[in-house]
Amino acid sequence: MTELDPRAGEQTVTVFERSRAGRRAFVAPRADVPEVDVSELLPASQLRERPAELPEITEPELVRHYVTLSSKNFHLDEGFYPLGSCTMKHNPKLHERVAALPGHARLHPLQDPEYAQGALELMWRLQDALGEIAGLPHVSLQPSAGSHGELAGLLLTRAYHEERGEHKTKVLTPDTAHGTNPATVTMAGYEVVKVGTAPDGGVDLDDLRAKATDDVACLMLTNPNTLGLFDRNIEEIARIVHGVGATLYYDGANLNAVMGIARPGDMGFDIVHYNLHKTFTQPHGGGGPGAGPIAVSDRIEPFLPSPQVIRRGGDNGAGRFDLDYDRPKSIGKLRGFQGNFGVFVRSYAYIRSLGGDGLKDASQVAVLNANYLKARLAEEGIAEYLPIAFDRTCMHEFVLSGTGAKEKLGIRTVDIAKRMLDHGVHPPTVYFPLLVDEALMIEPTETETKERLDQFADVVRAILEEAAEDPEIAQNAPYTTPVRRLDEAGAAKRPVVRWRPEGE
Amino acid sequence: MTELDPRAGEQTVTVFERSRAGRRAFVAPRADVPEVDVSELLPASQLRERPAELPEITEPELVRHYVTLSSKNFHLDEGFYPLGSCTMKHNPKLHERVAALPGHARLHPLQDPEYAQGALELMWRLQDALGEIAGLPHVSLQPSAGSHGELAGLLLTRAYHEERGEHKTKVLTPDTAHGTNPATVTMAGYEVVKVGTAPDGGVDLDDLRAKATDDVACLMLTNPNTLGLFDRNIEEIARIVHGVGATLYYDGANLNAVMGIARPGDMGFDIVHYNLHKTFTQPHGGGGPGAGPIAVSDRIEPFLPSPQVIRRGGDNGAGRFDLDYDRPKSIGKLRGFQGNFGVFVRSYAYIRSLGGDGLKDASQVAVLNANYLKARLAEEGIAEYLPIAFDRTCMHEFVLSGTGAKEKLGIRTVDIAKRMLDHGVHPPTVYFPLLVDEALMIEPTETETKERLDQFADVVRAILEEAAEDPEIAQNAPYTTPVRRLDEAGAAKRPVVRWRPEGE
Amino acid sequence: MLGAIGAGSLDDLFADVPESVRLGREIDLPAGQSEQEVYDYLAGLAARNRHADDEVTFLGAGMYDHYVPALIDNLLSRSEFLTPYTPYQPEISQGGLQVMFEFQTAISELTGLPVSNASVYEGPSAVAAAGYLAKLETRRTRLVASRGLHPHSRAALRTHAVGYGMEVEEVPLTGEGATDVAALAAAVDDDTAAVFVQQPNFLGTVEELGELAEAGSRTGALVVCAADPLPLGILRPPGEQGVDICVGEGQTLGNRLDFGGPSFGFFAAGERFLRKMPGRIAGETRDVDGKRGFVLTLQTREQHIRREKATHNICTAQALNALAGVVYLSWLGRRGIVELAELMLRRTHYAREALGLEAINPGPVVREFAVRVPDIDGLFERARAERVNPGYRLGRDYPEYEDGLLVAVTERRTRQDIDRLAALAGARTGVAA
Amino acid sequence: MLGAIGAGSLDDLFADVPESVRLGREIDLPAGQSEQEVYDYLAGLAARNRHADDEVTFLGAGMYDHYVPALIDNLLSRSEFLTPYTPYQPEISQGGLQVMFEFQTAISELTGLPVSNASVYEGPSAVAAAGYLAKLETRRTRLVASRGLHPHSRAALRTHAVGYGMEVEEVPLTGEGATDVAALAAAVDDDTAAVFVQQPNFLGTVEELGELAEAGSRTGALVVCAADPLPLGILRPPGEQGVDICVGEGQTLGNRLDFGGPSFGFFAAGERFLRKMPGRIAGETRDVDGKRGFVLTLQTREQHIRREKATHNICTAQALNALAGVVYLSWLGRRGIVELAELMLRRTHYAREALGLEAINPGPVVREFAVRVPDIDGLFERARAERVNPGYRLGRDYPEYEDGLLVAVTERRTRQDIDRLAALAGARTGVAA
Ligand SMILES: Cc1ncc(COP(=O)(O)O)c(C=O)c1O
Ligand SMILES: Cc1ncc(COP(=O)(O)O)c(C=O)c1O
Repeated sequence: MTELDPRAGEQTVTVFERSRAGRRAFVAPRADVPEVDVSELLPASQLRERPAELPEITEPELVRHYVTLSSKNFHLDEGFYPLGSCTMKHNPKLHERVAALPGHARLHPLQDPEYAQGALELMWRLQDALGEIAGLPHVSLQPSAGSHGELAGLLLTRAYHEERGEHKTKVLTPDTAHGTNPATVTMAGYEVVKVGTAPDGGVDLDDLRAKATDDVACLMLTNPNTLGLFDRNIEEIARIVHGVGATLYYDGANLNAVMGIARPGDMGFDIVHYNLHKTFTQPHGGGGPGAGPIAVSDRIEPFLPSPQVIRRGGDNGAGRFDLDYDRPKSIGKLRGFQGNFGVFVRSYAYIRSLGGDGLKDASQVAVLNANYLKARLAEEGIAEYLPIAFDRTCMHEFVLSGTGAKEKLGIRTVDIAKRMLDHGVHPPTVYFPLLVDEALMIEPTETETKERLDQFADVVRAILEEAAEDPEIAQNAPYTTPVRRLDEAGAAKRPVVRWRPEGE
Repeated sequence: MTELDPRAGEQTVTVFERSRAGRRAFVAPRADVPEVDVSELLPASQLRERPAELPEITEPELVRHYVTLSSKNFHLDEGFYPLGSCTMKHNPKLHERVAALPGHARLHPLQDPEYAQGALELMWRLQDALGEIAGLPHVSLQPSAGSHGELAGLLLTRAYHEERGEHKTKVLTPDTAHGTNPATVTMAGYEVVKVGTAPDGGVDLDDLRAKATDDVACLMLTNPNTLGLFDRNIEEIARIVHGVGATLYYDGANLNAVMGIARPGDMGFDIVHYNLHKTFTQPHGGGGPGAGPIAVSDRIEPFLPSPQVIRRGGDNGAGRFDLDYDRPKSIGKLRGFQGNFGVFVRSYAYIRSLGGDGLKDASQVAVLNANYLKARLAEEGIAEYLPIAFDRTCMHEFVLSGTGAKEKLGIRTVDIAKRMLDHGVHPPTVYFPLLVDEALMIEPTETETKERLDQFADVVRAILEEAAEDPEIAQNAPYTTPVRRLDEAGAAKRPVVRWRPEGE
Repeated sequence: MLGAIGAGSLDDLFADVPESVRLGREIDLPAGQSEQEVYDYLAGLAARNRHADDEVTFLGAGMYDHYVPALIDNLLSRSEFLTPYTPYQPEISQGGLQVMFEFQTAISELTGLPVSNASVYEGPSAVAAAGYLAKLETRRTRLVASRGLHPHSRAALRTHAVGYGMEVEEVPLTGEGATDVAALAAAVDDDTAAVFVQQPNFLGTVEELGELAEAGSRTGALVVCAADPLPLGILRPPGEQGVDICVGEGQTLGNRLDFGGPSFGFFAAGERFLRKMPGRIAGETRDVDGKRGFVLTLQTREQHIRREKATHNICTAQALNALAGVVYLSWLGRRGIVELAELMLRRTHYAREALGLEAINPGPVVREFAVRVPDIDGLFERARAERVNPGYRLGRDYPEYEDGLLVAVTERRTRQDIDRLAALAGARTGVAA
Repeated sequence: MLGAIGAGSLDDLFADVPESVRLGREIDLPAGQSEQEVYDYLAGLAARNRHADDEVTFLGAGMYDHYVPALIDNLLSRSEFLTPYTPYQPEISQGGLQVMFEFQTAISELTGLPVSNASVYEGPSAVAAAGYLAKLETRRTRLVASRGLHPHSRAALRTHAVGYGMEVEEVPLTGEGATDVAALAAAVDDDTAAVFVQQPNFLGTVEELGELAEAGSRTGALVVCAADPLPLGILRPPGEQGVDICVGEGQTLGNRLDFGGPSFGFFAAGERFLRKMPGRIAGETRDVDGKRGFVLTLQTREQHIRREKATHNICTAQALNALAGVVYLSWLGRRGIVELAELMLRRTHYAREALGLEAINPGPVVREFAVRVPDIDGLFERARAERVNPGYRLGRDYPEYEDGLLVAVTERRTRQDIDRLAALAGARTGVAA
């Protein structure tokens, strides 16, 4: 067909290349103040000499440019997106509507609290709900995403220990941990110490005991962990960690498995972050925005970031909501203003829509869907090539290993992933966790139907069968996408990270 | 590539086929009144026996279904759409924003005028602006689209003549007229009499004189006409028509050519309809909605539909806007309420954005673009196959004939159109006007850039060159579309106009 | 570009326009404005309207304050649905065409009639279109309409009927606010092309549709029923009760109020009318590769093919609004529409009782009911001051109900809202649960 | 489905969760609600906020009331942009990746620095990220920040610096509200990793950036400039004046106020920092067929590859907000950004004169300026009663400006608005045109 497609060879162009001198979309409002010459108002030293080379383009062409670009994206509203660890659940369209209400979207962050009571009440109620869900009483909504929450958690840990006159230098992370965990440890000024994984996929308790020394400030853990497994020894882990005076930090990226079932606070965690953009539905947005609120126990509370949203006075709606800056022990501000409020609106809409039992349902179905898909992928014709890494009942996600396919079929996990693109499903997270060879990390979420799960299993089977006949098909996939395999090595070797006009 | 595309054979399914018992998107609000049994409230005779078989589907799957469907549409925000007579101009996104303001979108049509002053003022100002643009003082916004405006026009003509005791039975339409014109004539209870076209593409004056008899109620005309030509004899035409006591009706579908240049009222027209969805930017919507306001001269005014939007009292903003139902000679209501208000908001936003000179600019550029594209298509290698039907300076559109291509290359206009689909441009209107053999009616509009026009010319050339080598390529086109040529004859012979469950 | 054309100036391009008809001045309108300024200006106008979130409204009478789910806004804003025109090229219009097909299916399910078109302008002009079909079909000259038919529908029918040369006669309502069956039977004769009724009728009365159809079709007239599609979720479909054509206003299906439009009308009928229907119809077919697809079908009915012999002159219709309709119906779903209609039904009856006023239509009602309000001016004054809109005053359209108030109830009006109106209307208390 | 799994019940699936940590009760939250009810509830909360259309606001101090063109809403609502995650699979993410590349180009143009990443969280944490880069680059221990840097940026810098073990020292402003060059020069020493200034600074003062950079880099410290990207349309780019890293808050570029977020931060720097930048970076490349395409590049900087050796821990960032940013900049275009910035510039100076109050920063200002208001409480009382918001009170952050008011002016504040504020502030008249 390619030979009959006159557009097959078409090259993409950037918006800058669409620029034509003299065109415009923007029209300036009427100049209603004296048109004083700019040079009278600005010092010559600070005057720009030539305009920034932004595109000159009409509105219709601008719209077309971005509409056309957009159509080159695969997206959740198009199909199945089982990207492990990312909880690609459906974001109800209601959330976009309520976030866009002028009372939310057009509210200035420094508006006097007297005139922002609705916003502060929403934040207060969200804090309350999140605290109840995690089983930890004090919540700060400020961190901008999960990794920001992690950083907050370690800064809190540091402040906590410092107040007690304890100087600790190490933070433990399991070898299954997400990359943000060790990266955060370094940014927070600690040294990373890796803890091993036991044959059942949980924390290796012996290794933990060995490494849990007095200079350990914290253990960062997600439970269920990145293998999708609930660590049965969580109470023992908490005992060990607390035994050396360290904090136990909960990476909440996997909270979607356990809402209404078990709470981090009840497991012994001191500090939790939530990825609102995972568990509590955000639109994903191509990689954000999100928010990473944290919840903490009483002993950590004094150190929470400033300001905190509080309710003063009467209990039953009679109270007045306010921002409390009077937090002498606070670690301070992590960012500007009060956090990603627009994200809070959506997540709170979600919590109100589902209610307590709805959240539990969500977790149950997330786990059901994962186990169903795991079962489908454990069928003959698949499991030989893609064995499950740790064969237990999983929680909301599970990890397969592509070793069988590599050895028996000559195709790697990357090839399977690329061939999935032709089938119109998004590949799982690949090559993570590092512990599993040729890993495929699959998280279907609760908003998917059985048909979608079955279709995915069929796709996996078809790819493997096809590879048994001709591995090159997968090795050279994809074929039907706007571009095919890209030269990533070249891109990194000779980085071109901005467009430049010809000749520049 | 098809053999490597695992989705090549995929069949589309309707939303009904996606239904699975027990699923749902909608959740009912809390029942807060007594749950009386329905059978106590409704007579058994009027109780539905089995539910309507609407789909059972979750929100995410519902969104995916329609998002996926949508991506099978070509659309104006994707590319060039020179559909003659349809004025596919860009609809600024601002228009959607202002139409969606709750004060507009959530306003009940029967709201007491006292509480709808903003809406009535907007309508009043739109009437005023439209009247000024067409040069006719009295405007009714009520008709729902152009053809509804035409019907209104003929009903007004009838009322006007009846009041004068004149009984007329015929309406003249040129042979170039759009299909709605003759269809309207019949619906309005008149007989159609066709008037011929002169060699220069205008009305054949001799034929008109011969047919303009005393029993003629009206001549319906668009100027420029559907050939894209301005009728130089318009004044003489008006004289002839008025000479027999008939009204002269202006089909405003082509008003985009002459705003600020010449006004139908000044040309002698008595009644005009506007296609707001052509000249005054609407989002097109897949075939609507639109609106077809009419403007009339003083003598027709008494008969305008009811109610009319009026301003009572003071001139300078001091006035109060109202709906006037007290119109004893009115032809009555054409539809419910006051018309397509949401359409009015958009068109009024457009008029305010452009202003008087901006509207004139728009017409000038529309005409410039058409003539430029005409010139590009008159180049060697194209003109031999697609000669221009009437070779004069055109207005906002022009018509080519595909006879050359048919004779010399063996491909018909339909083949050229279908091959255009592979090139990512929308074909022109084809096989209209009827007068021109194998017609291609091309209207680029003023919101297109020179690059788009050039690209279109290149596409036409490429198709013709390709056909010179192998006409079958065009004859079997398209190749790259979600479906290829469809069996339209079969569809009409054995009509399947709704989905039915298997076995029904 | 002028160079390529061979023109010296823009003016040259307009040489065909005789000097004597040229405007010769600028259009007399305010100067153009920036996006921001136009937005501010129109937002200022909009702020002077009291919209359905600014008050507790019981206003209905043909358009209703239903909750429109957010996904509709999202889907309708997609350029792919928002910016194409009529799907003349089916290969690149399968989205729009399949939507039409699905829409037709949903309307067919609700009305109980086998064929539906893909939309007409709106409700009352759909009624008028049915009149035109009746004329084409029967070649008779009279139309008979119940006074239970929306006043706007009767008005539009009259206006259009003048064109196609027919008279419209009205049949009164009974003392219970239902169409008088005997009077209907008496009104039809051999010249009657069609009878028109509405379900529920304008007062909210659930009509005995089967009896009306029987009486109305006595002499071979077509039976046309205008219906609100939402209550059809629980009401026996017109198609099961002898109705030939069911038309209606689609605003209640996921469309905005928009001060009256755009919304959509629907038009469903018996199989035998298929080739006489107005407007676009999508049909299923196959492409050259055997792939399922959809096309505009039976176009030989339409103006662009049949011109003066077309079955209607409609061209641009309401595709985008009809899309909202079918998405809304899919959102509600098979069970949801029943739940929603039942909620409306119960609240309607609750409200009628709560108000404690003399009912004009004391029998079964759904979504709306009419009462006599002794001091109706006083009620409006009190209520409006409190930002409550009691409903529609019947006086203008029905002199016989001078003090009549038509009260509409949707899923947006809670019991609390209803009790508030009842209190304003002077009811002693609400109704016991 | 349970059958296929071989589980008897949903509970079986949670067998790994020890009884002792099970919740054993329902989550204590209100019951779930329908879409309509949640909408009504949240709309009710929203109505209790006084938003930027409810008053004439001169509030800025880091986020500004700019007009966001309608096309941004439309594009951002497209599922194709709204619902994918980070473009890990470039073949099906070219839309998002190219947007990043275009964003980087636009930021690079504005800042005059050759490399930009594809966004960080927001302004103040971008400042903190620059501090971390300075630490990685210089291995020094001190950071020096002008008091002209946004108080939130200074606070975030301090908070983060505790983590990476650095101290932050502040440099005062002159009596004219500009960074004290001499004090800056004096503050840097061989331990100084970076100096931080802001353009325009928090008070709206246009800083002498070149002089600051020269003084600040005296001992080899990196020069970090936080900038508002909109005035950069007319201001000399930081990259041309010795600045190493330019970061900032992107809300002013087509993003909503959103009570403070989400917006985006940007991060641009000299070529030599490319492999130390935080966050995602898109790079241009070719596919196997030679087709132009884009990928996430230099990922060896990032946490998912480099883990504890990563240059930052950021993962989820602000792709959607950055999209709004680049669409906004393209909408403004090459000339539009100049026109807009000049309009702001003129209105800012007009407003300062119109107010007729003692200026804290009497020199060149853009978009914002600070004045002393003798009876500032009184002004706020009078103004708020009339739905005018005079601006930001400096007292909390700057005890030295206890009676200080920071007044922000955008293209949305007309001369009429400004004159109104002036009248409230007791100015005799407006300024002559
Ligand atoms: C297990 C885990 N932890 C932490 C993170 C970091 O969260 P964020 O992307 O919100 O910074 C992620 C995100 O992918 C994750 O999957
Ligand atoms: C010349 C002409 N007249 C009339 C019409 C009918 O207008 P509408 O589609 O608005 O009913 C059209 C629409 O295509 C047209 O092109």
